[in-house]
Amino acid sequence: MTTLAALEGMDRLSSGDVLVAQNVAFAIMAITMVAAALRMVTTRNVVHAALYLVIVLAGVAGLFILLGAEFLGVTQVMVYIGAIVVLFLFGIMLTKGSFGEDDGVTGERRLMAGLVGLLVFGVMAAALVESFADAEISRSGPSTTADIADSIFSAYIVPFEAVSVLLLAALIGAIVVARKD
Amino acid sequence: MSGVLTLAVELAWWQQTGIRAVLGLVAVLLPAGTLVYLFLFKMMSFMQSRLGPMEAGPYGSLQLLAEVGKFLQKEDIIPEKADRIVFKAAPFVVLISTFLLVIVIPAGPDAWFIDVDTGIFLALAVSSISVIGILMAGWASSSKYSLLGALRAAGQLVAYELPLVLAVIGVVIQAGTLNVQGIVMAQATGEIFGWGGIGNPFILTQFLGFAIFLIAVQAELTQPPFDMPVAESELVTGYLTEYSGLRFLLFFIGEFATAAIFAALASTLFLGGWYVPGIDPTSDLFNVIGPVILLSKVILVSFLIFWFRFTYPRFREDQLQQLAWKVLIPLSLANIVVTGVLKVVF
Amino acid sequence: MLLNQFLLLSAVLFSIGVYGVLARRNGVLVLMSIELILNAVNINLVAFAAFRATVGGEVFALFVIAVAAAEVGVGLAMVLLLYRSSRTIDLTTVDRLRG
Amino acid sequence: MTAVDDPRRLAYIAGQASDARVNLEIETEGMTLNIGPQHPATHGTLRIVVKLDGERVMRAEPIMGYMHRGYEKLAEVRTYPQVTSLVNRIDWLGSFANEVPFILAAEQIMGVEAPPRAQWIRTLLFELSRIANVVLFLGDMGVQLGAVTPVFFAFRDREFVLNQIEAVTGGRFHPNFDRIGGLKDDIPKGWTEETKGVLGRIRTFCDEMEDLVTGNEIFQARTRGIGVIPADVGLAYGLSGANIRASGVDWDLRRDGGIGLVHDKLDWKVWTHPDGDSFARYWVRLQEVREACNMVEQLLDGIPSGPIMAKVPRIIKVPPGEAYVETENPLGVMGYYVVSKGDLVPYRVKIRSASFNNISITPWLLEGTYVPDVVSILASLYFILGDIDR
Repeated sequence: MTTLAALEGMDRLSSGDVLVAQNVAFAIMAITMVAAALRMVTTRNVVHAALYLVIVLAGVAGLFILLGAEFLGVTQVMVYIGAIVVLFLFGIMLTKGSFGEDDGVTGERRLMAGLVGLLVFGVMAAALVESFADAEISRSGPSTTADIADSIFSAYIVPFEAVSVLLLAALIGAIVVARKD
Repeated sequence: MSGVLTLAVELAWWQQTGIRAVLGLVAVLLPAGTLVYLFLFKMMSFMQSRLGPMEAGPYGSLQLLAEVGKFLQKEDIIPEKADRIVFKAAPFVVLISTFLLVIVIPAGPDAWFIDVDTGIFLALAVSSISVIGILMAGWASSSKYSLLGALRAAGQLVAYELPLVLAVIGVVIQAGTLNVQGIVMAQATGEIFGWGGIGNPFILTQFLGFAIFLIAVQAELTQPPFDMPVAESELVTGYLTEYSGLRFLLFFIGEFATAAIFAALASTLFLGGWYVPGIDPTSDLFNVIGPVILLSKVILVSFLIFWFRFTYPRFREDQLQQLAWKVLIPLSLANIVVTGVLKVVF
Repeated sequence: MLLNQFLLLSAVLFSIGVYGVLARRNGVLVLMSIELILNAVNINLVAFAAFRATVGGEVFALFVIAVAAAEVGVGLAMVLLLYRSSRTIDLTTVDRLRG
Repeated sequence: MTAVDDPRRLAYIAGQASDARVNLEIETEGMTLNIGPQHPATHGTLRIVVKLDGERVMRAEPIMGYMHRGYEKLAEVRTYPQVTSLVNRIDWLGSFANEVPFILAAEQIMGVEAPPRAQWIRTLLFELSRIANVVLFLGDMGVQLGAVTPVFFAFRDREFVLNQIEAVTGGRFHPNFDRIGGLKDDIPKGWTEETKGVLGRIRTFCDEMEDLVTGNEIFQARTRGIGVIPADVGLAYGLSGANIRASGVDWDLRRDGGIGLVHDKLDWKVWTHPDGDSFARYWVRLQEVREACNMVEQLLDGIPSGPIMAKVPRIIKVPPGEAYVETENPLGVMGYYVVSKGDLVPYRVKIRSASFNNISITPWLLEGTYVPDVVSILASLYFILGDIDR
């Protein structure tokens, strides 16, 4: 049984109630994520930025579960929160001397960057609204871990192997780059 | 537990949620309290030829309440240069990890909080959230001992996450599922060379995995011999140094509740969880006695954990990393390969 | 649930990430903003996977997560190297190779 | 053991580290950690300023004197019998042993010698206080390395030794029992048998420590090859006691120095260890406790009868003169240089306490080690704060 099915089954909610619950959950997560993301790119404290990033990442994991991609949501928690953010925090704390506060954002850069950001968003939003006006997500059931495994090891076996090699290369690369001599 | 509830009476969604929340609290606090009293207070004292707490209640059994009362009364001191919000939030982040962990563990065929496809994977994933809390605590305290402790803790937890996960993979291969309930069932209905008398607890076939899992758990819990992050003779108490009162209590509960939950995970993965041989695993009886059986297995496993805790001196940081990378990870990889091959062959 | 809910949220996060990459000068903060962008992409992938009721999108999101892990590892190593050689991680100073 | 010798690098580290703001200190390049004055590992108020690179110690500097009580100066306004109650408190774990060298020095100036029975009982209590002192070390070393259990065993069994000392002297911690020319009292009846029982317990304790601590792989990994003191360096820094014997120097004042005590009449052995590391120091002390048990047994069997006080005037006036007497105390060599101008009070007392010298090797020893090793090395050097600061 998966989370969605469990929600429906054990709580005996009608499908309409589930939809409302899903939308409420989405709204809460979306607002939190956008607020945290904004704070992340504006805060001057690097550690705070990393912690805001945690909130965004947890929200993304929540969205994955909401979309029925349970395995992916758990992977998100494990890899992003358990490893990547820890790596960020580790790096920041080890070299706090210059990582402490970031006050080097000049007014001009911020203005330009803001304009670019708004432009990107505007173009994308227009395109999205145009293309997928009322498209509903009507998935019959959530994807299971077995489905994902099946497609990784059949249709996507080549990218999977490529990613394995990439990870190994990145491992060696990071060691070589960060070594002291 | 909702499975039981749906069998008995129809309850509204909010009623079920309320009951589940209360049961979750119980599931976290009861084993944690049991472990603290049984092992930290009594077993440790007996091993050190003293009596331990004797005043509060018969054999000091109410000492726990006294301790909680003491912590609640203490002043919640926040260092002047601390990052106040992060400092305050850190213990809760650790507790979130603990509470998320407990929900995947089943205590009977229908007694579960959530029964998800990715059960054990979810447990291992949320257990890594506590690292964030520890790093927050160490950084926000703005004390060098705290920071050193937090960095040590993070390095250690990340390093031992790997053998922990790899040790579980052997079990997952054998059971053929990530679902925790499925793993229990696989052990309950399994057979040893065609003989199904006691099922097939995976400790028999995955003994190496069990040993690696226990060692990794010891490290994840930052208990001796892996307690460098809180080493009192070196770093005072590491990331806990600046905490007092309620917030320290939260960390403390988090530590022992996590110990209990990891012990429960170990007994679920390797010792058959809520199942005992001799009773039909689908029988409703297990919904009642399952939690008791699980608790006694938890106590059995944590006896091992705490035995090591009270006996061994601690490693040094580099020795710990060597143990993880040069011994545990190769061993667990070999275990996975052998398990996989045997699974295909048989 | 509408597909556009997810796509628009993803667009917002993507744009915030773009702003972060452009406005920040601290190497670590730039890396974090890149993570934000990648996550926005992941939301897209998974939303489309749910929309089309296939798992292809999810598999690609998994690959993205793996690549992101590799990227952060190498990126942070480079930032540390930069810090060690020039005592700063201000990315605007990394133009000494020019001319 | 790598040292940072580039002065510019050192200066940079020091500059980074000396900045008080945490924000500037925590860099991979350098950070100052104040271990102490209030820290669980310093058993008192020692302060060690270590400059770190990551967890590696670049420089370590012990800062002493937080507990300085000025005993040398205070002794100048105390009569000779009163001084023993001061010096008792120098090494508070084996306090009777502190009194002995001072009394011996005073006796030497006066030309008095204690009767044989007094000398035997002195030696007996001297060795008992060694046991009481070093047993605690054997347990405490475990605590410093993270094993909590041994120290409880140590406290449990040390109690019996203290009981025996109390039975004779009336004081558990500060006996103040030694007198110029002999002892205050004789040993009580039945004490000999009781003490033999206690020795059995201490021997069992030593076996337990061998099982629980020295046999433990982690303990060995944490102590073998850590904090190695070569014999010549140790001698150059003036190390003494088990610390120097663990470096292979066969030097024990009980055998090589000895006036006033009767160690030369006993059958015993000086234990040494060739390695000079933390493990060797632990091991040598463990053997010394066992050897002390053997000595106490022989002493109990061989006490001669006779008076316990020589003939000395009731009001002690020490004639002009000076004397330096040192003995092999639990922590190492302890010496008193006493100058008398013929008064009721000493003109000048200089105390050479063992821990002061033992701890002065730390800057040399700690350089290039890791923070966890700092603790294990300090623990294995075994100092008592009172013995450093006096």
